[in-house]
Amino acid sequence: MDFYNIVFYLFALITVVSAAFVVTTKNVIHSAFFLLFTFFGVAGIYVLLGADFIAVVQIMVYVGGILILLLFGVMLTNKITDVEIRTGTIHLLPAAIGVGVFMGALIAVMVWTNWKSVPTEIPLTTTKTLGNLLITDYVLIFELLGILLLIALIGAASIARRDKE
Amino acid sequence: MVGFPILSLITFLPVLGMIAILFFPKEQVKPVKYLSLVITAIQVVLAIVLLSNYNYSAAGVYDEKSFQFIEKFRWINITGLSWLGNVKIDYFMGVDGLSTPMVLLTAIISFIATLSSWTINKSVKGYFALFLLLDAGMMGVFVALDFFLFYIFWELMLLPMYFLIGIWGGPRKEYAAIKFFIYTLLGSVFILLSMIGLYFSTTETLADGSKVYTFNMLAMMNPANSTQDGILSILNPNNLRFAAYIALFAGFAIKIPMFPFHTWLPDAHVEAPTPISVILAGVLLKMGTYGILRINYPMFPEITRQLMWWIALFGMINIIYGALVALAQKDFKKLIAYSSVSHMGYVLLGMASLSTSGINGAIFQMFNHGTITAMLFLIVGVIYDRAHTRGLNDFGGLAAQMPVYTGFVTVAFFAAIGLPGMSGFISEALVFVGSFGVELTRILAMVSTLGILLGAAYMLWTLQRIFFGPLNEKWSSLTDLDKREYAMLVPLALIIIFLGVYPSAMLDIMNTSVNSLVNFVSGNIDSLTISGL
Amino acid sequence: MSESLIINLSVLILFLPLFGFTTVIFLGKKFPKLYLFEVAILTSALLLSIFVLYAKLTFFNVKDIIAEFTWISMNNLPFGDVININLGVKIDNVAAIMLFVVNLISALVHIYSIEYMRGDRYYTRYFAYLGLFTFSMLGIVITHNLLMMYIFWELVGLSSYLLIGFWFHKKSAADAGKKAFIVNRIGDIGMFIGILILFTNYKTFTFDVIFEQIAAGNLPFGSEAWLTAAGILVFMGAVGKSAQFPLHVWLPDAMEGPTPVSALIHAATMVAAGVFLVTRIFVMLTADAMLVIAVIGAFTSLLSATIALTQNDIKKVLAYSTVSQLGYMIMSLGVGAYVFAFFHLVTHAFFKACLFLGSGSVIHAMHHEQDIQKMGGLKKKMPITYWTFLISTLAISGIPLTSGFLSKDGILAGTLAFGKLTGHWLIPITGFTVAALTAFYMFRLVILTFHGEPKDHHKFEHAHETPWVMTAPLVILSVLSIFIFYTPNPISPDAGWFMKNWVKTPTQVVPDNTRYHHMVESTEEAKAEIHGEIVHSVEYTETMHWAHYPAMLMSLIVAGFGILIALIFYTWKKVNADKLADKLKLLYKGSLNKWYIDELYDKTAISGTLNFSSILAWFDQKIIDGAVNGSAWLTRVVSKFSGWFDTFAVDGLVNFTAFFSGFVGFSFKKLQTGKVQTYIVFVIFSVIILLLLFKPF
Amino acid sequence: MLQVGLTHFLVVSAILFSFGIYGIVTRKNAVMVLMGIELVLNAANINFIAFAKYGNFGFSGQMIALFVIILAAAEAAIALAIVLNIYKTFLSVNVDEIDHLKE
Amino acid sequence: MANLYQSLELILPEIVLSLALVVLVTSDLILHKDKRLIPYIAGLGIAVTGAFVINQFNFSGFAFQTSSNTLRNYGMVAVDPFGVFFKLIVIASSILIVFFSYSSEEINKTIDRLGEYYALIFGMMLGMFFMITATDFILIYLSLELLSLSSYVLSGFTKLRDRNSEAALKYLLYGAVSSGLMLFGISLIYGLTGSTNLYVINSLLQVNSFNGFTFSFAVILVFAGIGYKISSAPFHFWTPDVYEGAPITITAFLSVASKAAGFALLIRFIKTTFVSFVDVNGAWALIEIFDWKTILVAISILTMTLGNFSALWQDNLKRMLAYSSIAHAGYLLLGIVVFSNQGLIAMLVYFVIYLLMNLGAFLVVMLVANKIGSEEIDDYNGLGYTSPLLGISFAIFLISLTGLPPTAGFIGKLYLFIALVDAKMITVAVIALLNSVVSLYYYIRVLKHMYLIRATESTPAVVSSFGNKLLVLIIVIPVLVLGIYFSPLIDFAKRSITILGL
Repeated sequence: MDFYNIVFYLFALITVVSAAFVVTTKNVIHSAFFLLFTFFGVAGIYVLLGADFIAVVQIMVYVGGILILLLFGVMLTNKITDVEIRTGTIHLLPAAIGVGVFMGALIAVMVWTNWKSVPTEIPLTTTKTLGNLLITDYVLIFELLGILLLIALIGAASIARRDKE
Repeated sequence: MVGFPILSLITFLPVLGMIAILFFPKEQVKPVKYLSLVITAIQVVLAIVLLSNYNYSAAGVYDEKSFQFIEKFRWINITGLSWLGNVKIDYFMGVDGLSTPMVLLTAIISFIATLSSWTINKSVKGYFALFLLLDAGMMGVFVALDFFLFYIFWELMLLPMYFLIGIWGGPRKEYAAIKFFIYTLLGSVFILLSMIGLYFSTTETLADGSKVYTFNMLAMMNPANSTQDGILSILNPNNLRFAAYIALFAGFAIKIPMFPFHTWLPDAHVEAPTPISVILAGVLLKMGTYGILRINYPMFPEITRQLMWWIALFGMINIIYGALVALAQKDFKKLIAYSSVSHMGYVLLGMASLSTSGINGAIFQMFNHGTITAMLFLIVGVIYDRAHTRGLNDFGGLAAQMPVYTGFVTVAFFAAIGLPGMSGFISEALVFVGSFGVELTRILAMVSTLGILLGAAYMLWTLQRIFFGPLNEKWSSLTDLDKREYAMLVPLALIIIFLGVYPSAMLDIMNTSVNSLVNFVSGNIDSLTISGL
Repeated sequence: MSESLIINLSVLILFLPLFGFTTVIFLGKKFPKLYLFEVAILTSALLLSIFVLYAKLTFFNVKDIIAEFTWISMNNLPFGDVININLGVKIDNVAAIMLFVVNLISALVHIYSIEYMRGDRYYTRYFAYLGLFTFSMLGIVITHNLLMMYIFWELVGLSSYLLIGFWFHKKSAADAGKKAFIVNRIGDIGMFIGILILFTNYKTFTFDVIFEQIAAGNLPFGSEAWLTAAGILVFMGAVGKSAQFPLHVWLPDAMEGPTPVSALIHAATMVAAGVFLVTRIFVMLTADAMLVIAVIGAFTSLLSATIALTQNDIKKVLAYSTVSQLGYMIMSLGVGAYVFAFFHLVTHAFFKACLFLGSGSVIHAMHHEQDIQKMGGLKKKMPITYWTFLISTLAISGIPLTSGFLSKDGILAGTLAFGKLTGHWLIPITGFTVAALTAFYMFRLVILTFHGEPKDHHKFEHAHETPWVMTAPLVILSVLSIFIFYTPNPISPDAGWFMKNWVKTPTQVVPDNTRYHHMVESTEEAKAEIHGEIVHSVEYTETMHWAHYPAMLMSLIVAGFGILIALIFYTWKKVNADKLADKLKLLYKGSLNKWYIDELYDKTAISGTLNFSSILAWFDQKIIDGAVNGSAWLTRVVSKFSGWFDTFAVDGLVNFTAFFSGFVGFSFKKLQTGKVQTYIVFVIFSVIILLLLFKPF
Repeated sequence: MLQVGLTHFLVVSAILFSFGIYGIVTRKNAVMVLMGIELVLNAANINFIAFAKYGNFGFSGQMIALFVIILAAAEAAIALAIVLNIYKTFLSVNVDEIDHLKE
Repeated sequence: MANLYQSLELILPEIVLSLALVVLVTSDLILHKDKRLIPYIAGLGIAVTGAFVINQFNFSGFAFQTSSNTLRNYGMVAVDPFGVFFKLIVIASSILIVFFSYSSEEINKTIDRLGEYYALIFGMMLGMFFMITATDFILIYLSLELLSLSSYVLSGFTKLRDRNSEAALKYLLYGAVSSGLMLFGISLIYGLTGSTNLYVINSLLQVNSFNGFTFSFAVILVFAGIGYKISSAPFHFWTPDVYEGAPITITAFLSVASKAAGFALLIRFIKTTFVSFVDVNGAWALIEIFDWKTILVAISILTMTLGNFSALWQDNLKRMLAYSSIAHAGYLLLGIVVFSNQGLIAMLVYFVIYLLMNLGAFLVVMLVANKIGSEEIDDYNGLGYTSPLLGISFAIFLISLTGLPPTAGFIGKLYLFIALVDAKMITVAVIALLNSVVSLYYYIRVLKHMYLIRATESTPAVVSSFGNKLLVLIIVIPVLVLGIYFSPLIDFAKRSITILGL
């Protein structure tokens, strides 16, 4: 039970528990905040996995971008104090049981599968390598992502802006 | 032999007519009608030209060389496939003794039906366009010798028919049209499956010596062309030939219509407008039996021999069942429709005997039933046009009111019940001679003679209910036939009587071919000697 | 005088009436006088037939003149031979005589009808029909093969249908025509099958070829039973046309037609066609077949004679008498008295035609009154009619000096001989009984009609003798009922030209061992005779000679007895017929109502068929249509399209399939809830299901 | 067991994934559904990085994770736009009320 | 990255398309007053791209190899005739959609945003192009997302009716979940094989053995992502709602182009990843790690049955055509389940025909909706009389969709069924046939409404402009001609079955 393990369990706990709150809490603002914790937890896990750059990106994009977007979405569409009372189309209990079973199966798969495991140390800083890869091997993806962002920009703007009536 | 592609012409002339009609303005009703009339008249002329150049001693059936007026060229040709070799579909037309009578019949009935269509007032343009398309489809079925082509024509007539019933029909036209459509489509699905199976079981040797799968019907008939492992190949010990035979037979039987697939017929007939009933009964039903003779018989001789008795049995059931049900009808048209069921039974019975006289009789009966039933439906149309009812019990005593009409009705009815002197008698007699002559079907033939009696019963009863007895005053204003109706009925009556007196005119056309067919199906010809190449 | 002339003339005679028919039917409307043309044609046909008869009997007395051509020729696979269906003409003595008889009666009826039918709405058409009928009948007479026989047989059926139903506006007439045709068809089916049996075996329809083959020992399907069957089946045709039991019911109804038609068709020609047919196929009948024929003939004659006793309609009496006489002829053929059967056919044709025409004359005079109860005393008013009628009555009753006496006596002798040789005594007994009954009811008819006091004075006052165009045929026919035309010897026809020279029992027959085998052992020695001869007929002929005088005597006695009773009942009124009828109520009612045979048929066969057909129609509509439609799913979908579902959703199977297919469609529909989360759940489930289904652990 | 290995990361991912699914199918609010989707994407990302590390697959796993994060952002932008649009139209973002198109 | 230039050459059409997109966006900004030029620019862009695609027809090669050392790393993009074929399908349908949009009232009402509209269509096209050529999971996922994001927006683009927004939302949520599942599946495959490259995975599969269950799980998750694009059951649920709700031009585009890309991806995925070799007869030998055959047979049957049976109940023509397109996805899958070149040919042939007849049907629906503002079947009563050309054309399209001769649809079905029969999959062929019979009902029902039922109120005659008539004719004529003379099409398909990799 070394430090690494303890840190892992900590992050794992944060991630899982806050994720659970994200999907169960009735207040949408609370959900958003728990989501923040989840993202942090995941970022921590990335760090534990040696993906420091990704962890940073995770925080920057997810927390700085996506979460803010979501909050904006919440605010633009809800009164802040709105509480979700009525259950939706899918009743919670059957959904919980179903997802529980599904989760069990998934965990079983994860545990019992004979994954390729060749423990190697990944260099502490990955940023440079990733940067290189980004303009060599993955240049196509990189460019394509650019176009995708452009499209997303156009699309989001197009659909969200008010029409001239 | 004529110097031009007569079969293509006779088949596609109506299509040309249809295209021309589509360019007519909507209001121009007369020219459309006259154009159609001219087109169908030319068809009749072409049919006569064909007949006058016809070689009576050429057999056809399975032998390409003795087919006549052949037109054959590669239509679709795809080479260089890895495993399929070479996909080819021929535009292959030709006639022999089995199809020539049907070509004649189609031409005549189309012409008469065009005349009968004169009373159509609703969307005339569309009507005649569809009508001509239907005409082309029917003609094509009878002249096509490539299975694929055959199938295309077979399907081609489906839609025009659907619309002709569905748009210009009676009160329950939609129901009837859909029913017709579904039934026949179901039938053609069976045919399609078998066709594909046959395709993959038959190879044809091309000029360059390569063997390719083929849709050529004549090649399919030759066992020497079977592939080693095709699912319908005779060489394959686990072949599905029996199932394919049944599928094909069912597909055709729906068209005939054979009991128990016949229930679309009364509905379709009752709802269809008169000319369409005429076409339906006059030509369409024949396609079923023609298909069996053209495809089932020579392609599956061994199964045909095996199933003779069953075919005869169904023929018998058709005859008697149709007649009995006809006896209970109260609607004039429905009665005629069921009488068609009964009469087509004779065709089945004759075919089943697998003897020259029986099959001669069957084909002759196809022709005769075509003309006679056409006349019957025209007759129903005449009275329906005037009285707007077809209830048998609504009439009475019309003989006094419409003597000439009654005369034609009498001719048609007696022709239908097989009175000697009329064509129907000869064919029915030949059917019986054939089926009685074969021990297997003898008892069935004997039972089937009951049909003669029942036929007389329902026909005469009808005659009596409509025409005899005191005149129902309601109808005292009905007029007798007009000129156009004369023009429709007289030719048919003349044909019926002419062929009744001089049947050889028709029998000689088919005799050689039928002989050859019988020989072939009964296995009298060594398979190797008939190789088409 | 050449054979071809006779052939050509016969064919000409055949086609003359057809020509008349077509001309009149197509042009009759424009030229109403054309009926005269038809009459003229028939007259010329009559003259020609007289010439043919004369030529045949004089120049070719023993030779059959045959001419034929191939009508249809085709290979006959799988049997490997060629079928030639030949049509042809065979003029033997029988045909020549029949040609004459038919033409004569037809011509007379034509002439008679000029007056009788005058004023009818379809006057010209009537003559056209007569022409058509004559054509058909002549066709039967001169054909040399079974197919043509059948063809003309049916044509006769058609023309009789047209003529019986001539007054189609009367429902009863139309019914009668229909009934005649359909009942005849029943017989025809049998005949057709019989012909099929023969054709299948001999590949020809020609009589002579078939008989030759049979004589050569070539039996149908190699068995004698089939030959018997073929004989009986072909005979069924005769049962229909000649109105034999059980198909006799159409004939009395056919009296709905105009009376001259009854005279032509239902007395002399059409009904005689059956007898003629049996004479044609006589040589191929086996002993069993003949026994059947004899029994049917005897029974028919007895049955209808008993019915005739009580009928009050003048034409009905004659009709039943006709059936009875036809039964006689058939019986005669059955017992082997071929010549006498044919002889009786001829004589009966004349006197029965005369009777019918006479009754027509009476009806005409009485303004279409047909009930004999309402007649009486017409003797004074209509002398010519009376006397001709009386002569014919004597003839039919078998009183000496008449032709009827000769022929009837021969038949009775034949039955006696048959009884003696075979032990079937019931047949002669029936024969004599019928003779007595015939004499009785015929005299009853004469007495009630012509003698005594008129019952309906009003009608009586207006009654008068008919014009000469009507009486002349009566006279001619009654004269022909006198013996001198057939034989110089008034008591024995054997020496006469008819029997001796003109008509002989055919010599060529079925294999001898099949014939008369029931004639016990007495014919044992005859077997040695030459193959193909009617060896037994020698014995039979001898026995007939033996029976000749006893038969004559007895027939005279029974006829006299019959007449006596009639006189006692109706002239002298010693016995009150009505009271007697009351006493024998059951019998009387039975007889009056034709033994309820019509009703029986109605209740069983006819309504049975109709009910069955209604059931089938129901079955067709509900079950077949439902089930084969494959599914009512079709019905359901179709009906959903147009909203006819309610009418068409039928019970049982149909409902089930409808439910099932509807369920399938509906379940699919239900999946589409519109809620996207549901869809997502489905996706996840599908992933799991796919995984479980296709990759178990 | 307690020694952290590949499996542990995978289990976290599996749980996160399942929670994501749960959120997607149970939340009414469209925005909350979107949160569930983010959880699912995060779960996949953990997988990629964990596999890459433990399987010695190089940097491809991290690259993918990077791309997915960026893509998630784009998706979120679009999604939020659509949700806003929905709100404008229906005055509600309750997913289970937006079911006019069905059957 | 030695092969960068070669790679760029190989993706020239995509580059051109991207440039066109940029040009379009730029010109949209420039022409902010009058957008009427936009469609022409878009059309031109597509045409130029098309020219480059055609130019690529005889090219083949791999592009964007990664520097990994594993064997058979051919790169992220494969340019081959197969890809070109589908790109041409996309090009053809895009051009037609541009024409459609030009006539569409719906789109013309939002003329202000026309630039965005075409930009998004270009985005879709780009996504499709890369989906068609992608051989690496990263690219697959990314291109799929590119396509999806554009189409989410487009399906809610006009914002004219509630159902637009609803369609967009449903499509978005459904799509996001599907792609999330797919991503998760990809991560699992990555975990098992260590690669995202299809070729690498293929060679690993041939050599190593993997945990079959986990692998299958992953493949099914990936299939969920593809299956949702081709709207095959059970991943089709979005289809009817989105098709009904989206602007009709987009519906048409989704039903053809998007589906084409999905199929191209599916085929390439299967062929590249799971086929060990192709035998002399053209049959594909599958690696036995995942039972594609069973699963695809089941899915195709389920898809067509579900599509056809559900379509029976529809009264909205767009929705009915949506179900019909689901059913056609089932038929198209039949071409794959044969796992042979012949099946592939049949499928390609069918796709071309499907493109024509489906777009034709949508065009008619659109033209009618332009005038009468409704897609309900009852509003089609008597249409055959009021608008003969549209009526007849629609009839021909529907007949072709049913698969009756002499229309092209028949030829398509014929080839499919021939392939099935030859593969001895007769039961499947029979089921497919029976399905065609079922489909007849709802197609015929439309004909019934057009011809057999007279309009109760006076149906407004749908008088189309000359251009629209021409457009209809341009589609209807090939449908008829291909029913009679189709060998060029077959040849084309035959030459297009080369999928790089083996």
